[in-house]
Amino acid sequence: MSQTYRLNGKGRIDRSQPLTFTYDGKAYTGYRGDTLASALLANGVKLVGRSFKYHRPRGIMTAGSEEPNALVQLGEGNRTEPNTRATMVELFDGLSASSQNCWPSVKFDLQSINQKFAKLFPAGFYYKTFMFPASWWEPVYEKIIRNAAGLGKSPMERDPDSYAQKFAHCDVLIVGGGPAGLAAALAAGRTGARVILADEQNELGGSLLSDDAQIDGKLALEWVAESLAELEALEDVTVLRRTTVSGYYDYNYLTALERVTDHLGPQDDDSTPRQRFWKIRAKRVVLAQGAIERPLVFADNDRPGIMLASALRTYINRFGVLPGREIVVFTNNDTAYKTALDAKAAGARDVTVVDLRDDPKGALVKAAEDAGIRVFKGYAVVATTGKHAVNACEIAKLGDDNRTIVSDTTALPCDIMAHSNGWNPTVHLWSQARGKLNWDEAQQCFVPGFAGPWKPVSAGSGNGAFALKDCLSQGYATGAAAAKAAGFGSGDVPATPATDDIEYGAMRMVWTVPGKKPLGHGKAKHFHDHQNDVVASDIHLAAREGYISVEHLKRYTTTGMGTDQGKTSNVNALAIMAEIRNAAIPEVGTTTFRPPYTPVTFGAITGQNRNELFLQKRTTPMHKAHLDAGAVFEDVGDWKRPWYFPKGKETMDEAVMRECRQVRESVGMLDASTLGKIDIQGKDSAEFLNWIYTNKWDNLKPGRARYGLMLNEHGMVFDDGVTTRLADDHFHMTTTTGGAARVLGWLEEWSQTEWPKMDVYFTSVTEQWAVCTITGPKSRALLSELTSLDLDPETFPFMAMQEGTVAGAPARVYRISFTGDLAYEINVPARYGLHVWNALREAGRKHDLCLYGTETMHVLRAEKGFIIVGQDTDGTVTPMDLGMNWIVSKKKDDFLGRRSFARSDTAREGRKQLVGLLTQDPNFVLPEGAHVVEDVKPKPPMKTLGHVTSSYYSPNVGRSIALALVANGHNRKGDTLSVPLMSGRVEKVTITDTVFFDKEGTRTNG
Amino acid sequence: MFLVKCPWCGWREQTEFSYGGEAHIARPTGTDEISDQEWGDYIYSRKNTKGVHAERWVHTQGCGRWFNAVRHTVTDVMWDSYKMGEDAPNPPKDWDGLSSRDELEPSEGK
Amino acid sequence: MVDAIHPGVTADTPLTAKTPVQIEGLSITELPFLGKITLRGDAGDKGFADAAKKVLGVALPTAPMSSAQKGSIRVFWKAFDEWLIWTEADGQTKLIADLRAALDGVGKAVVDLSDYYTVIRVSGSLSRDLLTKGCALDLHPRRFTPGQATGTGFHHATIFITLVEGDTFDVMIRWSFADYLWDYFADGAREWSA
Amino acid sequence: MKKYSIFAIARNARNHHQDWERAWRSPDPKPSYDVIIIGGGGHGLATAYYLAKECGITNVAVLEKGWLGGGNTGRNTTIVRSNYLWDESAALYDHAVKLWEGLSDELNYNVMFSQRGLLHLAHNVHDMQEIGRRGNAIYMNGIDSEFLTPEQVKEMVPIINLNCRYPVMGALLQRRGGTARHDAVAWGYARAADSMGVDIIQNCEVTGFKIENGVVKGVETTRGSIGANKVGVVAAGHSSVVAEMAGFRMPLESFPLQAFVSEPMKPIVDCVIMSNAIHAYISQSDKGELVIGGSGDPFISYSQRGSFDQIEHVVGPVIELYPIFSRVRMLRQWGGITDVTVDRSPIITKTPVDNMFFNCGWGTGGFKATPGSGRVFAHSIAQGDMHPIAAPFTMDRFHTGALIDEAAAAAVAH
Ligand SMILES: Cc1cc2nc3c(=O)[nH]c(=O)nc-3n(C[C@H](O)[C@H](O)[C@H](O)COP(=O)(O)OP(=O)(O)OC[C@H]3O[C@@H](n4cnc5c(N)ncnc54)[C@H](O)[C@@H]3O)c2cc1C
Ligand SMILES: NC(=O)c1ccc[n+]([C@@H]2O[C@H](COP(=O)([O-])OP(=O)(O)OC[C@H]3O[C@@H](n4cnc5c(N)ncnc54)[C@H](O)[C@@H]3O)[C@@H](O)[C@H]2O)c1
Ligand SMILES: Cc1cc2nc3c(=O)[nH]c(=O)nc-3n(C[C@H](O)[C@H](O)[C@H](O)COP(=O)(O)O)c2cc1C
Ligand SMILES: [Zn+2]
Repeated sequence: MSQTYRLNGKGRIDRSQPLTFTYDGKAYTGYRGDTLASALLANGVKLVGRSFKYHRPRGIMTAGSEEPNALVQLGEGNRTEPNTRATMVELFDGLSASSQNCWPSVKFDLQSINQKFAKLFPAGFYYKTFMFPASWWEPVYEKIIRNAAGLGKSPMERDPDSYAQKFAHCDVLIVGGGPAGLAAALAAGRTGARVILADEQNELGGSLLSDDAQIDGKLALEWVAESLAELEALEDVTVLRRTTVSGYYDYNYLTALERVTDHLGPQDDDSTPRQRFWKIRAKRVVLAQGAIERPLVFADNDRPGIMLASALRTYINRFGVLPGREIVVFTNNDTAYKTALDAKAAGARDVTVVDLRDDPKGALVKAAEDAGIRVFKGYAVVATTGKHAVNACEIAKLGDDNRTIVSDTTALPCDIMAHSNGWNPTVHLWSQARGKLNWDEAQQCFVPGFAGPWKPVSAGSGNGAFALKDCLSQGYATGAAAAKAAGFGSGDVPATPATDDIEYGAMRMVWTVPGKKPLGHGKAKHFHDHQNDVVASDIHLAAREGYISVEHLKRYTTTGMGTDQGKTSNVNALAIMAEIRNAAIPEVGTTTFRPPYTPVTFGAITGQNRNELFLQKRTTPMHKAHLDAGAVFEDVGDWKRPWYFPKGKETMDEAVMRECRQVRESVGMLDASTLGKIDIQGKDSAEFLNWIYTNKWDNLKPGRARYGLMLNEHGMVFDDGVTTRLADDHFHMTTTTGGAARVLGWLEEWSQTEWPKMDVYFTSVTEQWAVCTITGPKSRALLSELTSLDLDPETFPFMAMQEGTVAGAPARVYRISFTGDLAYEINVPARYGLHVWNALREAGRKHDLCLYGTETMHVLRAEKGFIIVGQDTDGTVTPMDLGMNWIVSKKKDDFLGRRSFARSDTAREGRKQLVGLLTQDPNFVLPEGAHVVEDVKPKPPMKTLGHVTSSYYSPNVGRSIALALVANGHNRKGDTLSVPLMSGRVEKVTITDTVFFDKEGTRTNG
Repeated sequence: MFLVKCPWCGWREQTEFSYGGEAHIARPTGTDEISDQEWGDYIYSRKNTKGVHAERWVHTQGCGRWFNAVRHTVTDVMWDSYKMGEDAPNPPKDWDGLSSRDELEPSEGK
Repeated sequence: MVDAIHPGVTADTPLTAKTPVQIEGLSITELPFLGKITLRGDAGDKGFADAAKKVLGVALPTAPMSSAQKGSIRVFWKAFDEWLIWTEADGQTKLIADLRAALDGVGKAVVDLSDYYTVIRVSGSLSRDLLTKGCALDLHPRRFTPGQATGTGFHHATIFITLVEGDTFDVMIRWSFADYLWDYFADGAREWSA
Repeated sequence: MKKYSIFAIARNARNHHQDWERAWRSPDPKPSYDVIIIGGGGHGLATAYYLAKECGITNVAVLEKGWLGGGNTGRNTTIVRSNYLWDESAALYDHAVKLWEGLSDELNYNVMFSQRGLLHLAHNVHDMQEIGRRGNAIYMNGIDSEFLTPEQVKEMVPIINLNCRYPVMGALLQRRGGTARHDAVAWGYARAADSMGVDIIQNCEVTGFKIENGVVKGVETTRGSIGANKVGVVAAGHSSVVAEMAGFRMPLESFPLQAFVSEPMKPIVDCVIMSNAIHAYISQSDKGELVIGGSGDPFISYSQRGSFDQIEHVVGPVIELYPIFSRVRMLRQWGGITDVTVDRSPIITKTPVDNMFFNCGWGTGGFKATPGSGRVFAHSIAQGDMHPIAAPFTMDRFHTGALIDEAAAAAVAH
């Protein structure tokens, strides 16, 4: 038996495309054009889930994205998705879904026991309990809470699908493709403006898809079809279906999620993105989002089969499903009568309207009565019954005070109940855009008020204009105005076609419909937030306890914090609070609307920026050679640098020890291309460097290089490097790898903002040059085989630069050294980097050349006591702290950071200073980060003097070596201190100076 | 994601720029003469204005030039920007922070 | 750097190993080894402007985001005092020498960036769809016209982009980001390659 | 104050929960107070509580311009830890953690402090050096700290992708770290302070000060002027605005910081995980939503929203570290205004105006300090002199150079 509740010949589903799907393991059929919700209802499935807190049976409440109840786990395995709204899932063949938040099954859910104890779980109960004994909180109580937490289950595998992002620009963005949005798009599109029209449904037309309204004497849907045809023919109009505008950010930046293949089901491969995340910069925005029907808050209003009146109407008209036979419509307004009429016309056995109003006068009321529909006037539904779905409601006459019932109750059997408490314009995006809201007293809803800085306009029922005629006219007007504001068209507004609107009578506002017992007494529950199980009595409790601000109310009761963000509940909640406080509704105010409008897939926000494309891997021109040589790489900033080059089965330690020895014995080669390089030109270059570095630069001769330290204005070291004077007005600066961008920014900032008159220009040339550093006693011999340069130390001394060729490529060769051994940094245009590297490697064979990586570089420089900024310094270290007073010029009046030296703390004796450390056990390598103390205590806390910044085993020194920042370290040379480790070991150390190898510095000349 | 107006390249995504903090803070001259207090204020003390704020930006990904701008720090609307060394184009006293100068004085814009 | 380049010296670009993308509506190729030079100076200084024009054959463009072209030389406005010059592959050595000679005393800086960057050409009817997957600029033909050029962002990369004509864009990218950008493009093209 | 417990709930259930008393009164302001606290966030409320509880000063008002806890207290990612680098910071934050450990009991309000453990991931050699140093520093201060291998990380967080763009090389674990229920902290302090006589006054914005001869005498508010012998300002993102009213500046800048949550799911993340190189931090609340944060916008703003690109900058890393969340959805994003100092350490200080004290600069990380901050601030106000734990954090450090630079130590060149 399938689709028992499907109506013959009605609806916009495609009956030629039957589809099979499973729900909770059971197979059903539906049609292309169905949502999962409409297909379930067609099959008579009403119970689809369990509520969050009480595990009450829940069904389908709406037909749109505002759905709070019908959340299902969609799909399986790597494609499973929790909390999917059945009302927004388009049916596809093979779809599988299951209920969530229930165990073992949705029909028999063990945790529904919670209902029995509901009285013990009023709002905020957890703040008052679970405190005794305190030690039980995490192991016992929190475990229980967490077991109950959450709704659906996270996928546990990698997502097989791909996602895309798209930046778009338009003159006018229109959100919502109902009559208002379509009219706006027509008016704007005809001006030639670039228009994007986005609607979250699969079809345009908005509420007209569920309606039989007429435009110009024809079915409105014909007007929709014509309008669409016109729009799609306009070159600069883009119509986006299945696209939810999720966020409205500053300067009319709106995000939208387009579901590209979701309605088709899983795809064979991931070449087509599953979803596309749009980032739209619009000149003007028209919001035509429509309105969301407001539920009535009455006793046990949450049983499956109880739904919004407009939802029922949508199921009947748009999906051709009449999900019940005996229907009660409960309303405070006229619009629900349309539902009653349509249900009747669709063949419902019995349709009854329960109208809160004593004397409703609208034309539709009369029409209903004429159609033979029973109407109870001045009545309220005061109870509902039914275990897994509603089977009856009880009604009674409502007192004038809106709070009491003044008659006996009458039971009305029903298998579907529809209800309506009026409409709330969808003002979410308006509010996200900093727009203000006004309270419309006549229509009892918030409507867009003052527009914020980005000046959106609102049209249609989203603007509180509920008549079709007004939707159309506002659509045309706002579309034309928006286009004009964006520079298109004259602002002339197309004429509004004729419509068949009916006058509606006034509403009767009963924010809490009384039940048979006073609120909070007895078992009945008046839900306003169905998803988070928040009931009217919770609002009373919150008010009683002082949580009367709407923001406290929200947080104390969790109302509006579910996946639906309170689309159906918020206004009811604050209206109830207003009643309790005896305040006007706008005085209570709304909570803050925040993006996204409906939840957005993380994968879509990420788009292509994942896996290999998550973040660039910067590599040098020699990268291929490193791969071939079996390098292990280190991440330095975004760069991949060779860390070490293991041979055979060597461990890292073994490889590094070998590299360290071999460099000092023969020659080693390092790829130093990642060092930051900045070309500096201009007459004032030297003067500028005088400001930037601590030492003097005007006396450096062309062709010569010098080491410099850069300080921030706090007087702390933040970068270092060697800079070479190429000509009087031309320098080549090098920086640390990680500091390259920062240093360039630093130079530009000072030159452009503080000293704009200085004649000095900076250009990053980092990647222009590939750099092969060769170092070790045989480096001169190696280089001499490949170069035209005269390498005689007399003509090419230490700290000099020469231009020539190396391995046939044009090169700048710098004789500078970070190892303390003879060294050449060979810079060639990047295109020759690989060639020159290979040539040196080839020629190096007979010189016993070894390739080495950053780790060996670090050991070798530590042997010489050379610092690494960021390792031996941390932004709190001055040059003096490093023992580098020699580099701080006393002759210059000023340089950046200098003044800070004189501050009391910076000038203080006993600051942490860089020293060498030698362990008592020469084979023991201290862990970096270990702390140095004077007095060892049996256990912490212990007063520390500082920490180990660098620590290695040095094969060249034949023991372990370390650098450390130690309080008053420079005066402690020779002292013995201790390093207590987390393992419990305490190592004695002697303070030394920072140079461990070749103290005389004779090796630089080879 | 607001827009920033580069005096040369025009309105661009804020992400193309880097923020440089409060504008018009000159580095003190004669730093040896000033007190620790004055020096500290120069490095650390900022107006941090809630409202109309003159600040520095650099068009990092575009032309690379530094400039100044006046922005409302509550709405993030940028009134206008101006080149280094120019006087601030101050918005009217009663500026509500809701519209940029280009919107209010379209002829002057661009 | 006037030494002749040795024969047998091999040269690479960061995209040497990549295969061009050629699908219906989209072509992605590298323009390897274009000469690329940064020129700094004061456009208001007649001596400078004239000297530059003499060497380049075309006046330095002074409108933001504009460019000028003469034969194989393209000159882009980069900032009010900065221009980016492209010339034919390997043409930079001579052009730099000429510029240095002509601008001596009037120019502020001439820097060879031929290897700092490479250029990727993206063309075809889908080129805008591809580029807007990561570039926030408005590339609509009414808003970004042939010859216009600017620096901007593409996710983690900074790019310099110009519309050559119609649907053909040239995108300049730093050597160490070229691989990332290329892979991003190639991945982005997959949705049309089926 | 009637005590909360399961028995109280059961008792009240019988009477349909009609008899609960207000958690705090909403009195009109008195003409004057011994101490006025400006700012009804967690820190301000805690200050009032400890003034009343430990310093014997109960004639106290907390003035809040909006609703209690509506500032950063109501918008933070609730991470609590004390594994800070410098001794001064460790002392302050661990003082707070120790108070957290007994807080629910002390306040008779379950703040759901959950010591589920907090991991700092290290993704490169530099990170390893950083956690190595910090782990040892913390250990030497007598605070719990452990290093984990990647395998141990995987055991704690089975869903993590160790081989991400920057592979996980190790981690620093503080088991005593975790999260707490942010709103409950404000409410619990408010209720307890109120019960000792503190007036908690909402919708009362301070608009100016009465200052005579350099001594503060009272405040101007949207609800009239109120006298005070002493004033403690705890206004977080708005500290500069309040300081300006008093005629001086605070070395602060206010930056937007955002956070967001996913839809609620059955718990699968059982600790807090932070990562600097791949910038995102994440935990899962007792309600089931993933609570996620990252870095802030790089410009000052009082807009309490922030830019979407910052959200993208965090979602990307989350997917990189936890690829299984790709199909999970973002439910809500929001922003706060963080008052940031250059050394990323707070300012707890006397000011150029006598009897006026400031407690600010907590920036992106002060929630965890709430009890400790309130307590040392209360004692400092009561004594008229800084509490020893607070003493290093005065504003003088910006002139002497004695910064407590938590920022420099974490983010540096290589
Ligand atoms: C997104 C985000 C994530 C964070 N994550 C963490 C985290 O994981 N862990 C952590 O430890 N910290 C975190 N923080 C920081 C933490 O939230 C704050 O440091 C802390 O909450 C500050 O508390 P507070 O009481 O000082 O400030 P607030 O809670 O901001 O209170 C200040 C109060 O002062 C009021 N006020 C201001 N001006 C006036 C006036 N003129 N008159 C009257 N009242 C006034 C404000 O309305 C506000 O309520 C985060 C912050 C943000 C924004
Ligand atoms: N009280 C009443 O009588 C009453 C109430 C409501 C609606 N109506 C009728 O409904 C129609 C209203 O027309 P309308 O154009 O104002 O609204 P509409 O409901 O017809 O269309 C709004 C459209 O906006 C879309 N939408 C909403 N938020 C979106 C988002 N964030 N992203 C993308 N799309 C989004 C919806 O899917 C919908 O299609 C009229 O015919 C009116 O008479 C009447
Ligand atoms: C730790 C934490 C968890 C949150 N969880 C949720 C949630 O589950 N659902 C929700 O709607 N909002 C949640 N929020 C966000 C709040 O709704 C709100 O956005 C935040 O408190 C900022 O306030 P505002 O948006 O009203 O300005 C959470 C906030 C925090 C700080
Ligand atoms: Zn620019």
